[in-house]
Amino acid sequence: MIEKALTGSKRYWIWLLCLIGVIAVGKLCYFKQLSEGLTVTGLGRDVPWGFYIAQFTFLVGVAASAVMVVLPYYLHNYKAFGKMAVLGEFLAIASVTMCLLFIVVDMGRPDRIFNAVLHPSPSSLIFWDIVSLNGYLVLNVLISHATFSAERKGIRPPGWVKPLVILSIPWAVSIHTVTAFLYSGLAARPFWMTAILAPRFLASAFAAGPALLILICLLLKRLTGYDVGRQAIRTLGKIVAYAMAINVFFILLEVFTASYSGIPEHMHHFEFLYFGLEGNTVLVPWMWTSSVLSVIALVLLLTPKLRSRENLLAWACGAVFIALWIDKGLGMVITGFIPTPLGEVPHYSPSMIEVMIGLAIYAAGALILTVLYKVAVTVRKREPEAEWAERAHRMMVDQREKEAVAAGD
Amino acid sequence: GGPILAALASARSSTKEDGPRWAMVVDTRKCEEKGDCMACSLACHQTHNVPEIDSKKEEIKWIWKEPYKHAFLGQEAEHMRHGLKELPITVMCNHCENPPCVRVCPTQATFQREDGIVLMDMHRCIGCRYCIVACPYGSRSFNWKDPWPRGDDNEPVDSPPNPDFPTRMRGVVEKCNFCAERLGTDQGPACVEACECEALIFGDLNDPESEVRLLLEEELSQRRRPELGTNPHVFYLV
Amino acid sequence: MAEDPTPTREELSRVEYAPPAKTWMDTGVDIPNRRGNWCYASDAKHPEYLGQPNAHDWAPQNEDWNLPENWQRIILDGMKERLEKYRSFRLFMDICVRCGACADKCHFYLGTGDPKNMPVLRAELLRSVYKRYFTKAGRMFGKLAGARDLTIDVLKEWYYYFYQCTECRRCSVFCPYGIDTADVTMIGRELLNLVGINIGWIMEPAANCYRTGNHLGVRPNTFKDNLDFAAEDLEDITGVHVDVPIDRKGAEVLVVVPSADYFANPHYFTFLGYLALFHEIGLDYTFSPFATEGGNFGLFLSHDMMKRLNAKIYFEARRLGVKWILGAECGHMWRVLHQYMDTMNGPADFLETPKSPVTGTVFTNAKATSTVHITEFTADLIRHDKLDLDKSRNDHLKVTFHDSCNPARAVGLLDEPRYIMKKVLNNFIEMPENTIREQTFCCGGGSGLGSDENMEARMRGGLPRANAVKYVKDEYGVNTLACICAIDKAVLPPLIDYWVGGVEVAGIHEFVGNALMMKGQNERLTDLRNEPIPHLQKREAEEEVKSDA
Amino acid sequence: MNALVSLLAVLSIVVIAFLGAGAGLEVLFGVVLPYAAILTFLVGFVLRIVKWAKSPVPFRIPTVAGQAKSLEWIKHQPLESPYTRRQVVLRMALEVLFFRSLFRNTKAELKGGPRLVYGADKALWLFGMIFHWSFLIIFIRHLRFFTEPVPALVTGVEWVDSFFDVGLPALFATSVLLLVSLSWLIGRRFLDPQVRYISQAADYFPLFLIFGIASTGVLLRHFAKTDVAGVKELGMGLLGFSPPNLGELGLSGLFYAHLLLVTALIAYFPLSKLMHLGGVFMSPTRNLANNNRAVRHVNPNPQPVQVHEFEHWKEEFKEEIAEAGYKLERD
Ligand code: SRM
Ligand code: SRM
Ligand code: HEC
Ligand code: HEC
Ligand code: HEC
Ligand code: HEM
Ligand code: HEM
Ligand code: SF4
Ligand code: SF4
Ligand code: SF4
Ligand code: SF4
Ligand code: SF4
Ligand code: SF4
Ligand code: SF4
Ligand code: SF4
Repeated sequence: MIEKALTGSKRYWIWLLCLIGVIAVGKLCYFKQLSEGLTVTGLGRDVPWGFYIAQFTFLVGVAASAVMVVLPYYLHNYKAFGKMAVLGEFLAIASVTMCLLFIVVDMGRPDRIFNAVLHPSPSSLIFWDIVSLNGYLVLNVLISHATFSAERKGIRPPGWVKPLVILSIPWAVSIHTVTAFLYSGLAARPFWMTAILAPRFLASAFAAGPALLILICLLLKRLTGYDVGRQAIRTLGKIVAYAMAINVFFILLEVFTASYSGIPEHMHHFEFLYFGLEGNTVLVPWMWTSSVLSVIALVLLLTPKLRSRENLLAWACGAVFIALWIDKGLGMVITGFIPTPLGEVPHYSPSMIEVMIGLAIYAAGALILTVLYKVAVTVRKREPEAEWAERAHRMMVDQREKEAVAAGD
Repeated sequence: GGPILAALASARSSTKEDGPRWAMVVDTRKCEEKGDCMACSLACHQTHNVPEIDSKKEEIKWIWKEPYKHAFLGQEAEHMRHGLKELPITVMCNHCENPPCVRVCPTQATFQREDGIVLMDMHRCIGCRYCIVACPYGSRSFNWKDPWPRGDDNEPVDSPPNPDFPTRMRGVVEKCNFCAERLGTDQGPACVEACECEALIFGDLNDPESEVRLLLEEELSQRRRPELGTNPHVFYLV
Repeated sequence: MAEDPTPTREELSRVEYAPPAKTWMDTGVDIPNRRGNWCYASDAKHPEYLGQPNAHDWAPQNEDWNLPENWQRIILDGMKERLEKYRSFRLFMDICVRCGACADKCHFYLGTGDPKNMPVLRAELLRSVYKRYFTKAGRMFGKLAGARDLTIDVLKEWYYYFYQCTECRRCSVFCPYGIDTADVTMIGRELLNLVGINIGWIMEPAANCYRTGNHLGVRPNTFKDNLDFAAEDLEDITGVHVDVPIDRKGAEVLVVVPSADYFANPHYFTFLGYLALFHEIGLDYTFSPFATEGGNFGLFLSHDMMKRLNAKIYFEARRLGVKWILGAECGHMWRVLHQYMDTMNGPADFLETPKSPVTGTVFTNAKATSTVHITEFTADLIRHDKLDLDKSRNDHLKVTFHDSCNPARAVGLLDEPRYIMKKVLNNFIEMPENTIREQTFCCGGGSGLGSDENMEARMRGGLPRANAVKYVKDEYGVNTLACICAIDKAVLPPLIDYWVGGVEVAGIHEFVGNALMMKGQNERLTDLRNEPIPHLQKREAEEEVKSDA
Repeated sequence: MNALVSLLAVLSIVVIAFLGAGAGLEVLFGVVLPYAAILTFLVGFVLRIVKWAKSPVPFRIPTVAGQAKSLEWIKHQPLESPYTRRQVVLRMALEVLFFRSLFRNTKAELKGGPRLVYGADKALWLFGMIFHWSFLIIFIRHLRFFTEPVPALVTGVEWVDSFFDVGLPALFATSVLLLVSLSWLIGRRFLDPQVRYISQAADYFPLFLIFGIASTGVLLRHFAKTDVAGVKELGMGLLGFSPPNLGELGLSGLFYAHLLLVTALIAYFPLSKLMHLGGVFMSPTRNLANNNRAVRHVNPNPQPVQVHEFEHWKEEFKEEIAEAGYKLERD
């Protein structure tokens, strides 16, 4: 099966080589970080978590979003997602892998990574995050592996798949909930200490992930001719629309609570985000970009006429993805530290090395995704090779069904 | 439901009723008299081989001075005594009764002893920095780089001042340990020993005769961010 | 077959893969009760004619095989000689780790579930004897080391299982060391032959071939009659008269075909295709009256016999003064032409590097043997647009392609036939990917096992192939199975009838002949089988109606 | 039965080593047998290779697994059907380093119908690879007992292998991987009915033996810790042909068990299927190019055979030939 990824067009190989190039550069940077310590990043005692953890948080959302195709397809037998389900699962695999890589590169002592397993401490949410992320990875690998190989052989997937699929649905919710709890349980950081954080994470996940999936599907269609079907894209577009609307609503709720209550500790963070605090305005242009993109996306998405036009949908999905990436991948985590519990306003911007390592991890994710999609597309496209074969195939299937009906009568 | 909630919140509080419960009292008035005194900080850092790092971003400190408005964030009033807002207050790890740093540590590298001291096992720490994120007092420092860089011969370039105390490696967190290594001996904490004006008082709260107990009974004390439920065991006499 | 009808499809399709409780060394083979799974012994006269050692009359089902007195000595000496002569044999005896990767790769195992049809155990039948007599461990530890004495029961097992291997080499593709059980089978059959154990279906064609030049025993005059007859048939169908040159000295190309091509169906239609093609491009070629057989049943008997039967090809090429040789569609013929001929009977320094007279393409890949495969030749013609082809004339065919194992795994000829098919017909579909190209499954009757008395074994061994055909038939309505092997063309039709039904077997050049627009042809409403091409007939009828109106 | 015999053989080696070490036979186990084993290994290995090499390769019979080189515009698959020596070397390299043929492995299943389906089955490949690479790395790591200074390669491998800081002394990842992959390989021999059926004592024995070596090794490193300095003294001594006084080193029985198992493996190697190490390089279906029609392969001792002479044939069928009207002459 994996050997399908070992042959491909020139374009495919150039793309892989580019990704490997980025990964190689990132790896060099990571070796530097390993030998010199996290001093090579822009982090410091006041902003101890930054770019890496923010990317991790964002990607957890992308991973969880697979459930938005898996659930309708497996549980409600929504046939239109037939060609998309495995793509969603593969996206989840790639995203979770990136999440785990981001955690690893953020660690001061990656060599002791097994301490988290050897000395588990259930009171720590990192422990639960490790459990849920790895569990989700295993679930998705098992499910996609079993269903896909059964499909390839033309037989029914084994019976244990269905329970796993059902398990994977709450599990997807749990990875995001646990990640939200990672933040929202901290008395020291009022910006995060809000009960709505988990639902907010879920809403943004169910917008960003499917938006990415739509973009990838459109890209696949253009590059390889593999078409998941209009219906699937449309349904997913609707999901993005509603999720995005809910997400924006939740943000407004937060802004309201913080500003109307007037508690300075709560307010300062939003001030920093949208207007800057004590001259620190690094995030201001970003956040406004995000807001504007959100509004544009919402307009495009909530108008059925616009949404149903594939190129506009693509633009809207792009806008959603970027808006949410800024929101989660930049704003969410850093703002929690600014101002600090001591009221100081530190500066943080990721260093070049940090960005390069981050890029390399994204490239690794893209590499995994490319390879998995290559396998999926090659296997699915093997037959029929020609138009006549498709026609003939349909004829034979129809005939078989007719015979079955006749036999049944 | 109450007990369950309480249990959730204090999942890791493991102090015992009967043994000692160590605490520190900081008499800010005495300290203020001494002006720019840094003796406690210097002594502690020498004793514990805490390196001096120039960058504010990466500095490591176990005990230091923080302006009142930061140390007691939100408690500064507009018309306070002149200068009080900027008054340097000696701060360190509070050895909280209910320490969030312990609760969040995924490896139990940070733990609480029965005598209330929050300690670290440097060998176990994986450098995730969740404890730093969770501590509301900024008491924790991370070794962003090698604190005592080694030369080609694998010997530290600058020799650490105290050969009897280990150094750290890069990638782990550290903080004030209430001088746990000295408690067994006759010595008290190094900072207490160094403070000439006795602005720092250390002792066992469970001992009704102890100085700290008596002081707290006599004087009005204040703690940092008590509303967060961490129950700090460093008390400030203002 | 007469006494023992082949079991029903239902019976055969219940294959039990769980091995028996007893170890394989303790389970002999009950030959009399396994009728339908083995081939009859050869009449002594054939091996005698060929001068084979210890030729005698015997019958597999008899208790006593009339073996020579010292048969064990003969076999062990033969084994020793071959261990010293073939590195492959010695190595394959020594290095198998019994990883089992080859086990479910053999079509006979998949079709029978008989564990001794796993390639590893097939080889172990011989290896156990090798260990007993040629290794220290085997001598010391005996059975524990997997060694056993050479007894008559062991010999019977050899006979049974070495004639249930079609030497297709599928196992070798998957073995981490490339252990080629086909090679072990070849040695096993050679050893059996040393004590006069051989089967009629191989011995008789080999004797025929030695004597007349071809397996079927077609004599020179009949050969000419058949070829002339073919030319007439072709003229009836196409309206074009073609010459069939035989024994034309100084021709540029010697064409070698398997004898079935001019004698049996459906090979014959492919043969018509060649004749049409050669005529159309004006190829300067000749058949040989002596080298009337490209196939080589010697391959299934012994290396020496292969060499003896093969010698006439280079001999005739030299005698006729041709520049190069064109080999037709045949599987085991190509294994010999490609892997053995030059080594055995070369060097072919009297021939030239083949060069297509039409396109000028030089076949550098055949510069030493000067032997070109006809699909290479035709693919090159089509590539250079030298043929006037009407693809739609094959529209009534929905075609899938069976890679014949020898051209696939001995020659590596995979894309040439596919290229031709894509150019001469519209409806081509592949079978599932684990059953084609280098992983192709044998027809079940190769290597001299295409006999009738072992029909059950053939049907069982052909199950994987038939299954794949059934799949494309059920899914895409495939009605034609193409192949480039004479044995396949003979063996596949009963196999497909048994398991699938409704699928014809054809050669590539039959399609070429169908699609080829010949100069001066009639309207050609039939294909080379002289069967009406439905859509052309319909169109013709419509046009008639129109002109009537 | 086969498995039991093999297991007992391995266990008895362990027991003998313990008893012997206790009974003052250290010199036998620490010096005499290792030297003897190495001698057996070297001689046996060379003899086996020579024996193989002495049998010629009469024909060029590569197993072709892909499109051969033919017309220019047909895409050649050089790794499946190598045409030049370079391509053969590449194909062999992939075989030897990455078990490429096993990577292809499939599993067939018969469904009702009947319908045969084939699925990828890469588990054997995966565990085979893990086993072999782990073994190689452990072998390299062990050179630290025999070299001074320890080559950078060895320390580098150690550093990577023990990157994950688990336990003290740090656990080597390959020790675990070796045991895991061995367990899988052994489990397969018991649980897969087909493989169980074909397995012989000679298949179980090396697996148990290496499992014994690996587990005693892990015990030595992590549980019944041994005096590595003593071991190194022994190792260097053996290498320099000046074995130390073993009585003084006081190495444990467990160490002698480890050593005796290794000794057994080394001695057993050239007599057994483990010689696939050498054989894989010599396999004529893999190490030859598929260029038969372009380059003549010469059989070093061709067999003369009797053929049907043309003249004889012409004589035999002269009537038929006349009837057909052939002239038939030789140049
Ligand atoms: C890395 C290592 C030394 C080396 O070069 O190999 C090491 C490194 C340090 N040890 Fe250790 N110890 C190392 C093996 C040991 C051992 C050996 C052993 O475990 O057999 C011991 C004695 C056994 C033990 O666990 O008590 C050891 C007992 C200590 C102690 C004393 C603890 C005690 O309870 O007495 C300290 C002091 C402390 O933890 O505060 C210490 C502290 C340290 C410090 C903080 C001191 C320093 O100068 O480097 C080191 C930094 C830890 C960190 O990662 O930041 N190290 N240390 C060893 C790492 C092993 C590991 O990762 O698990
Ligand atoms: C495992 C290791 C730490 C590690 O994290 O890797 C280690 C582990 C211990 N060392 Fe060590 N030493 C280790 C390398 C060293 C080294 C070499 C180095 O760091 O480069 C030295 C310096 C040698 C020298 O003389 O310079 C070293 C000098 C010591 C000493 C001091 C001996 C001395 O004379 O200075 C002790 C104390 C003792 O044995 O009394 C010691 C004691 C120990 C103890 C017993 C620690 C303790 O106090 O509990 C540990 C024994 C573990 C065991 O039973 O195997 N270990 N120890 C190191 C072994 C590496 C290996 O197996 O490959
Ligand atoms: C950790 C390694 C690993 C990963 C990740 C992995 N596979 Fe596999 N895959 C294997 C192994 C090992 C086998 C052979 C398993 C067996 O047959 O027992 C295999 C076999 C397969 C098979 C054939 C299975 C069968 O039983 O026929 C398919 C199809 C397949 N993989 C697809 C996938 C897909 C799709 C993914 C991604 C989601 C994937 N693999 C991820 C290791 C992996
Ligand atoms: C001394 C040890 C040893 C060496 C060195 C060794 N092997 Fe093996 N190998 C084994 C054993 C033991 C098995 C049997 C595993 C089993 O029975 O399943 C094996 C089996 C295999 C298999 C079958 C797959 C499997 O794991 O069962 C392959 C392929 C293989 N070896 C290739 C190689 C190659 C290639 C080399 C080196 C060039 C090599 N081996 C060197 C011990 C070794
Ligand atoms: C000279 C003696 C010697 C030889 C030869 C030897 N070993 Fe060891 N081996 C040891 C000793 C001593 C240890 C314990 C090492 C330690 O504590 O680091 C060990 C440990 C091990 C371990 C566990 C720790 C590790 O390094 O992974 C494995 C696995 C192992 N050996 C496998 C093997 C194999 C496989 C061979 C076969 C070639 C072999 N050994 C040959 C002496 C030897
Ligand atoms: C010969 C090949 C390779 C070797 C020997 C190798 C070795 C290593 C080692 C030892 C590390 C641990 C970091 C350290 O200790 O400094 C590492 C980390 C890493 N490698 Fe590689 N690597 C190889 C190939 C690759 C490839 C092809 C990729 C791309 C997919 C890759 C991606 C990474 C990444 C992302 C990390 C960081 C993740 C982490 O912290 O664990 N490596 N590599
Ligand atoms: C015959 C004498 C010696 C023996 C038997 C011996 C044995 C060993 C052994 C077994 C180890 C590996 C420890 C382990 O991995 O568990 C080791 C490591 C080491 N030895 Fe020796 N040694 C000898 C001489 C020396 C000498 C003379 C030196 C110094 C000059 C030395 C320096 C070292 C060092 C630095 C290491 C650690 C490096 C490493 O682990 O690779 N050794 N020695
Ligand atoms: S002050 Fe901070 S570090 Fe100290 S115990 Fe409290 S929470 Fe932990
Ligand atoms: S940085 Fe170390 S001490 Fe802090 S939470 Fe992580 S593992 Fe625990
Ligand atoms: S003082 Fe030296 S030997 Fe001791 S723990 Fe620190 S680094 Fe290791
Ligand atoms: S109690 Fe000890 S560790 Fe804490 S600040 Fe004082 S001297 Fe430093
Ligand atoms: S030593 Fe005493 S007086 Fe000086 S700063 Fe510290 S607490 Fe204040
Ligand atoms: S695949 Fe090769 S090594 Fe494995 S059992 Fe079969 S013949 Fe032996
Ligand atoms: S050569 Fe073919 S028939 Fe013979 S054992 Fe191998 S796979 Fe089976
Ligand atoms: S007859 Fe055809 S399919 Fe059968 S073995 Fe020969 S080449 Fe293969």
